[in-house]
Amino acid sequence: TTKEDVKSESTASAASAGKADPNAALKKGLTVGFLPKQVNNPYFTSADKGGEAALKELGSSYKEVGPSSATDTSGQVSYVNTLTQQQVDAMAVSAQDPGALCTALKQAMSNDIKVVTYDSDTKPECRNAFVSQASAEDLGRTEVQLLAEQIGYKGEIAILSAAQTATNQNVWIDFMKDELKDPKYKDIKLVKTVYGDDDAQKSFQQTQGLLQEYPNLKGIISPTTVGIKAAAQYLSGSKYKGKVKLTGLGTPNDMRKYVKNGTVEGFELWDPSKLGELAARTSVALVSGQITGQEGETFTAGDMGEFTIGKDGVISLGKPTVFTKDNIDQFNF
Amino acid sequence: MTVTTPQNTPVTEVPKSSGTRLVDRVFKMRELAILAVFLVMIVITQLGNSEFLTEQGIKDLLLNATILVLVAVGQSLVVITRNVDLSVGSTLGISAFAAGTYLQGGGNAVVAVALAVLLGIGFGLLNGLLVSLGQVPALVVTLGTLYIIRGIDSIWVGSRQITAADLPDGFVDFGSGGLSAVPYLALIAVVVLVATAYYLKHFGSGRELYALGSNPEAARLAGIPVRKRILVAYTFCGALAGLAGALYLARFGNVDSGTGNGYELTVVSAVVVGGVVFTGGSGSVYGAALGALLLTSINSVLPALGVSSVWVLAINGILLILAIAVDRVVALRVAAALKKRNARHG
Amino acid sequence: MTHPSEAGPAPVLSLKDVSKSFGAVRALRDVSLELFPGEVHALAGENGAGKSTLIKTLAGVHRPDAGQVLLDGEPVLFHGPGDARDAGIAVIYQEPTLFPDLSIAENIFMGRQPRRALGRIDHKATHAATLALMQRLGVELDPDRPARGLSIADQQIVEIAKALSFDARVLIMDEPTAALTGSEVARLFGVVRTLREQGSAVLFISHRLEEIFQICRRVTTLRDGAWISSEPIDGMTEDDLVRRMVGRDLDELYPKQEVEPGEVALSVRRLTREGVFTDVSFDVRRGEIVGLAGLVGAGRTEVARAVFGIDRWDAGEVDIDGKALTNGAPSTAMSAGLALVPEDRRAQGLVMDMSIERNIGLTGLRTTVKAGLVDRGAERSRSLDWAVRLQVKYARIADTVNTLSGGNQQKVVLAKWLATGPKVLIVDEPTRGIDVGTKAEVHRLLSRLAADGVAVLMISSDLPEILGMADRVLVMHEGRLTAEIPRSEATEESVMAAATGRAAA
Amino acid sequence: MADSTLSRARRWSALKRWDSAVGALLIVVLLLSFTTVDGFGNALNLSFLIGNTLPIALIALPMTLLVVAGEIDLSVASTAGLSGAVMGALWNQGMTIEAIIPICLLLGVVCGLINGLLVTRLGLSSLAVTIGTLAAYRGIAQIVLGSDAVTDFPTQYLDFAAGRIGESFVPQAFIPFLVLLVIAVVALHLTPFGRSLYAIGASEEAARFSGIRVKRQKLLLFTVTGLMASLTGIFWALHYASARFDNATGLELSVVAAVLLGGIDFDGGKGTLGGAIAGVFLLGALQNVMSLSDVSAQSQIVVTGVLLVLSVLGPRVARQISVARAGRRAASAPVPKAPTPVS
Ligand SMILES: Nc1ncnc2c1ncn2[C@@H]1O[C@H](COP(=O)(O)OP(=O)(O)OP(=O)(O)O)[C@@H](O)[C@H]1O
Ligand SMILES: Nc1ncnc2c1ncn2[C@@H]1O[C@H](COP(=O)(O)OP(=O)(O)OP(=O)(O)O)[C@@H](O)[C@H]1O
Ligand SMILES: [Mg+2]
Ligand SMILES: [Mg+2]
Repeated sequence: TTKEDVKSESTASAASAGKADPNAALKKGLTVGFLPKQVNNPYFTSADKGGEAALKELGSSYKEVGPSSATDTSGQVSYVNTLTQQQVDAMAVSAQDPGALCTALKQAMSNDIKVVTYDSDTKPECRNAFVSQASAEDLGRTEVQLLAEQIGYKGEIAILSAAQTATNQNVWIDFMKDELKDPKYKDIKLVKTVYGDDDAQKSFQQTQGLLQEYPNLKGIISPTTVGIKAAAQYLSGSKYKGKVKLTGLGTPNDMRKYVKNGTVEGFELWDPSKLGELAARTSVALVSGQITGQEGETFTAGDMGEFTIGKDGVISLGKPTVFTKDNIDQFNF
Repeated sequence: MTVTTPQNTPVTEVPKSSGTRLVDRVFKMRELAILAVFLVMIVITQLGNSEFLTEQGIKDLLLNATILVLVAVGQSLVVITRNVDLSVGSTLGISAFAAGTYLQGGGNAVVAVALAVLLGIGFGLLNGLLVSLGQVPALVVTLGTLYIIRGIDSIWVGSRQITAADLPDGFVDFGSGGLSAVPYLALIAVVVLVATAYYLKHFGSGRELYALGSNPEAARLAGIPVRKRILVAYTFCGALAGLAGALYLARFGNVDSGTGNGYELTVVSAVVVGGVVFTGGSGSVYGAALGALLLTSINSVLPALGVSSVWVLAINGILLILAIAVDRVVALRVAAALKKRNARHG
Repeated sequence: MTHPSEAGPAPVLSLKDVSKSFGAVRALRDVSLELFPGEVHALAGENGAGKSTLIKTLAGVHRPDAGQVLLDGEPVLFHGPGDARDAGIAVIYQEPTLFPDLSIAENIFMGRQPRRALGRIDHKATHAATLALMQRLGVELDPDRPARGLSIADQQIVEIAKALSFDARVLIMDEPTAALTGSEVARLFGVVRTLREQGSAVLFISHRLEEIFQICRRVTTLRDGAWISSEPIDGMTEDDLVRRMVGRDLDELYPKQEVEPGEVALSVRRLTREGVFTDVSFDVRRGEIVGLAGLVGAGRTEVARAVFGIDRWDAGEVDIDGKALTNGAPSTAMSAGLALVPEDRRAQGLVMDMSIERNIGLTGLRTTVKAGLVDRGAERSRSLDWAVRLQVKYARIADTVNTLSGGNQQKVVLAKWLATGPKVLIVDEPTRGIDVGTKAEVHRLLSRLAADGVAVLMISSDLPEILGMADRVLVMHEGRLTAEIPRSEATEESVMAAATGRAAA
Repeated sequence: MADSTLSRARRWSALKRWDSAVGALLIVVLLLSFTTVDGFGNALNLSFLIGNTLPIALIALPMTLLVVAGEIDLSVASTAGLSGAVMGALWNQGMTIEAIIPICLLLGVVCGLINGLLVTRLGLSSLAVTIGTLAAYRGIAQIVLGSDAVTDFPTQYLDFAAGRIGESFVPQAFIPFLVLLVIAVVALHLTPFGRSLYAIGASEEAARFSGIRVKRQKLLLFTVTGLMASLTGIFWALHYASARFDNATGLELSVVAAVLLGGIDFDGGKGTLGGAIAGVFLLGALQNVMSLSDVSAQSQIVVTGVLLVLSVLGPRVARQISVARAGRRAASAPVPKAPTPVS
C-alpha cells in the first residue's frame, strides 16, 4: 500500500452530523474536560482558568487533566481516553500532535462527546471545532510588521521558534515569510530560523548562537512565550541589549521587566483566558446543539459577542493585542 | 594504633620510578585528551566565525558551562563511590524555585543562595540515607527520588513561575555580570572545583571515597566508615545541585515547574565524557568539569558555525560517542604500554 | 573444655565459648582460643571447619551469636573491623581485599596515611614508608603502581605489607602463603619471627602442614565448627595433626599412579605473547601429569590463559590431538576437549552469586540440552554427581557458592571442569587453600584422570606437590621455559635452580 | 521437624522474591480497581490501558535480557523514534508500506549493532554509549523527517495497531506481543543462552573462563534490542497514527523504571521476565486508575517515585527479617548433614 493508494481511497468525512438549531437553549449541568498540552504551563493555566470561569457562569462543571510534559504525546492520548471513560459531555483539547490524538478523539466523538480543539489543532476530521487564538495569518503578518517598524525596515532578522514540529508556529512562520515578500520589506533579510524547543536554556543558547553567527543581526521574532522570554533574558544581560530588537508572542507578566528596561519595545499576544473562555463556550454550544461545527454557523459566546464558524470548523478569537511600555501595566496574565 | 611513618626510615631521596610517571600520565592523559578536543573545537569555530571568541563570546561560553560544571562536580563525587544521583535535575529545579520564591518578596540574595543550598543538602541527605542505610541500588532509589522531587516541585509550583522581573536587579545582574570576560558565576564554579579536587587528593576522607568505590567490601574491612562517606558524597552532590539551582535563577532569571527537567542525562554525560568511571574508584573532578565544558560548548559552537539546529542533536550525540571512544582507545594503548614495561622489570 | 593455659604472660586476645551461625549453617560452636604475646599460634582444620569465621569474629567483621571476645582479659565488643584495628589487631584475610584503582602505597596506608599540617596527606612519606615495607619483605613492587592487574601472589604480598605496617600487637593471617612460593614464604617467616621476638602474638592459618611445624609453637584444631584441641606443636607429628583435623588417618598425600604416557594430546609450539612470555614450547601426553613450576610472576598463568584462549597470543600454535586451536577462543578450546581450572576462583572460577548447581552447570550449557532448552534434570544430576564426588561440603545444592568456605569453592571449580570430561586438563594452583584431606583427594583424582588417559598440566607454587605428582617438570623463568626435568631428576634444588635462572636451560 | 522448617523457609523466600510480590501487587490493584473505580472495568478502558502500555512492554522484553546481562540500552526510544521517522519519510516518498516496514526493522538492527559493537569491541560502558546514541539517533530522526508529521498511513494497518479484537478488551496487537513474550521467556529462562546471560551479568570474567562467548552474546542482545525498538517505533507510529521525529521521547526512562520496579537488578545477574512485565503493567494500570480517579499528573509522578523506592527497600527489609528469623531458627535446629561422599 502506498501513500497514493491511501489518498485515492480516503474521502473527506464530515466530522459532525445532524443539524444545528441556533435557537436551542444552552444546557446546564454539563461537564467539560480541558486537556492542555501541558499542565502547570502558565499559558495553559491562564487559558483553562478562563474556561473554568465561563463554565461556572453557564452552570456547568469544569475539570482539567493533562500530562506534565509538553512532549508526552502518548500521555495526552491516555488522557483523551480517560475523559472518554469518564463520560464528560465535551472536551477542549490543545493537541500536542495533529495526528496522534486522532484515533482517541474519534473514539470520544463516537461516544457522543463533543470535541473542541484550542490553541493547537488536530486534523479537522478528528474534532468538531477549532478555536483559534487569532487567525494564523494575522499573527504571522503582524509580527513581521511590528519588527519591521522597530528596525526601520532594514537589516537581517531571524526567527526563534519552539519545537520544529510545533504546528501552529510553523503555520505562522509560513505567513511571516509570505508577508516578507511584500516590496516594502525588500531591505529586510530573514537569515535563519532556529528552534529552542520551548526550553528556556536551549532557547537561550540558540539566541547566543544567532548573534555569533550573524553579528549584524538587527532583530529576532520569537513566536513562542518561552522563546521570547529566554531571548529577552539573554539580550538584557549582553552587549546587544537595545541594539537587537526582539518581538514575538509573550505574556505581559513575563515580559514586563524587559519592556521596562528597554530590551524589548513591543510584542503581542491574545488573551489566553479569552481563548479558554471561547473554547468553553463553543463546547457548551456544541453540546446544546446550537452549532455542529459546519462552516457558516453562528453563535453568541456570552459577553464576547457573536462568532461565525469559518472553513474547516475554525473559530477565530480575533486580532492579537500589542503590548508596549505604555499599555503593559494594564494587563496581568 | 601506630603507623610505620618515615621517622624510622631514612629520609633518603625516593627514586620516582618510570612506572610512576607513566601511571600519572595515564590519568592526566584522559583529561588532556578532552582538553585537546575542546581546544581544537574552539579553534575551528573561531576560524569559521571570528565573532566567536569576542569578550561576549567567551563570557557566554563560560557562563553556559558554569551550572553544568557545578552539578557534574557533585555528581562525580557520588559516581566515584560507585553510586549515582539521578535526582540532581529535580533538586536543581526545586531549589531554584525556592530561592526565587524567597527573593520575590525582595529578600537578601545571600540568604536565597543559602536557602537553595540547604534544600539541596536536604535532598542529598535523603538520597544518601536511602542508599547508605537502606543499602539499596542507587540507580533505582535516585530514579525514584527524581520522580518524587519532581512531583513535589510541580505540585508546589503549579503553574507559577519566577521571572526576572520578580527578582532584585542586583541578583540578576550578578548572574550575567563578571570581571571583563570572566563571569562571577564561573569564578564560583572554579573555586568549588579546585577546592573539591584538592580535598579529594590530599585528605584522607577524600581518598576513602575512591577506596570505597574501588572495592566496597575491602573498604569495610579496612575500617572505612562506608555509610558515612557515601552520605557525605550525596549531601555534597545535593548541596552543589542546590547551589547550581540558585545560580540558574540568577543566570536565566526564569524558573518554573519544568526547570531542570531531564538535566540528569546531561550531567551523567558530562561525567562520563570526563572520564569518571561508572564502576567507581577512578576519575577526577577536573575531568568531569572538562566534560561539562565540552558538552555545553558544543551547543554554542554549532550555532556559531551556522550549523542548522536540525543537525545539532545528531552531531552532539556523535561527538559524545567519539569523545568516549577516543578516550578509551588512548587509555587502552597506554595501559598496554604500561603492562609491557612492568612485565620487563617485574 | 579446658585449655592448657600456661603460667607466664596473660593472653592478649582470647575467645570464650563463641558460637556463630549463618542461616542454617553453624560455623562455630562454643569455640575457645587464647593467644599469648610472643607466640605464633596455628589454627588448623579442614575446609569449612570455621577458621576464617573465627578470624572474622576476632577482627570484628562478625559479631558472635554467643560467647565473648576478650582483649587483655577484658570482654570487648567490636562494632566493626575499625574497632579491632584500633585495638591493635591486624588481619590478613583469606581473600585479598585490595582497592584495584588505588596505588599499592594507598592500599597499604588507606585510612591512616601519614599527615602534614591541617590533616593533609603526606604523599611522599607514604611512598617512602611503602618502599621500606617492600624492602623488609624483599620484594620489588612499585608503590605507585595501581593494584589492578597484580597477580594473586603480589596481591597477597601487599596484604602482608599492609598488616605489617600496623606494628600490631596481634597479627592474624588467614592462609597468607597459599599463593606464595618458597622464597617469599621464607621472607615472610623471617618477618614473623622478628615480630614474635618483639612480643607480638600471631595467629596463623595454613593448609601446608610443614609450614605450621616450621614456625608455630602451639596449634588449635577445629572440626565442623567445634573446638577439638589446643596443644603445643612439640612432639606432634603431621599424622597426629591430620588425625585431629580429619578425625581419621589419612591416606597418602601424593598417590601417584604410574601410567605409560600415550600420544601427544596438547602441543604448544613457540607460543609468544609480547612482553609476557616468549617462545614457549612443550607437549603433554595422554596419561601424563606435567608440572609447571616457577617463581611468582614467571608467566605460568599467562601461558595457561593464552592456551585456553582467554588472552590472544602473538605468535605460535597450540594443538589438541594434532588439531590447531583458534587464537583467543575459549569456546573452541573447550569443544576440542581442553579445560582450565583458573587460579583466581572468586573472580574467574565461579559466579559467586550463583548456586553450586548452576556454577557446575555453566560448563555444560552446550551439552545438557534437550530440544534447544536446558535439560534441568540432567543439569542437576550432573552437578550433584560431581559435587558429591569431590566431597563439597554444602547444605543445599541450590545455595550460592559465596556461602561456601574457600576450599569448598575450589572444589566446585574443579567439579565444574571435571564434569566436561576433558581430554586435556590445565589446573592452575588446583589445591590452593584446600585442606590436606581434600588435597590428597584432588591428587588422587588427578592421578586417576591421568590413568584414564587425560593429559594434565599442573601449575603449582607448592613445590612438594609438583615433585610428588608430576611425571615431568617444566620450569619457567621470566617468561621463558628454562628447563624440562624428568621425574627421576626433579628435586627441590634442580627445580629452584631453573626457576631462579641459575641453571642452564 | 528440620524438614518442615526448611520448606517453610523456602516458601517464605519465594514470597519475599520481589518479582512475585510485584505480580501479586498487580493482581490486587486490578481487583481493587475493578470493584471501586468507575469506568475501569469496561472493555474499552482495558483495551486503552493495554494498548498504551504495549510500547513499554515491547521494549521491556529485550531490556530485561540486557539488564540481566549487566548492560543497559538507553537509546531504545530514539531508535523507535528513528524508525518511525524513516517510516514516515519513505511513506512520503511513495513507497509501499510492505516494503517500508522491513527496511525500518533492518534499520533497528543496524542501530542495535552499532551500540553492540561500541560496547563489545571497544569495551565502552553501555550506559555511556547509549546516552550518546540516544542523542545521535534522535538527531538523525530529526534530520530525516524534520518538522513533518506523517499521519496518512493505510487504515488497515492503523486499525490493526489501534483496534481491538471484536468488542473484547484485547487489542489486536496484544496477540503478537504475547507471542514475543513467550519467546523471550523461553530464551531467558529455559535456554543455554539465557543461562549464560545470568552468568555474564553476575560475573563477566567467570563467564568468559567458563567458555561462554560473552561478546557475541552481548552483541546479539544489543541487536535484538535494536530490532525490538524499531518494531516498537513502527507500532507507535501506527498506533498513534503519527510519525514524527520525536515519537516515543522519554520512553527509555519509563521502561527502565518499570523494569526496575519488576525487581531486575541493575548490577546484572538477577531478575525474571515475569517480574519485569508485571512491573510494566503495574505502572500502566496505576496510571490508568489514577487518571480515572482524577489524580493529577504531578501526584502520579510522586506515586511512581515512591513505588520505585519501595521496590528496592521492600525486598531489603524482607530479607533482613528472614535473616533474623533464620538465625533464630538455626540456634535451635540441628546442623544439616553434608551429603555422604560416594567415590
Ligand atoms: N557469609 C557466610 N554466609 C553463610 N555461610 C557462611 C558464610 N561464611 C562462612 N560460611 C560457612 O561457614 C562455615 C565455615 O566457613 P569458614 O570460611 O570459616 O571455613 P574455613 O575453615 O576458613 O575453611 P577454608 O579452609 O576452606 O578457608 C562453612 O560451612 C561456610 O560455608
Ligand atoms: N590480569 C593481569 N593483568 C595485568 N598483569 C597481570 C595480570 N595477571 C598477571 N599479571 C602480571 O603478569 C606477570 C606474570 O604473571 P603470572 O600470574 O602469569 O605469573 P605466574 O607464574 O602464574 O605466577 P603465579 O601464578 O604464581 O602468580 C606478573 O608480573 C603479573 O604481575
Ligand atoms: Mg577460610
Ligand atoms: Mg599464576
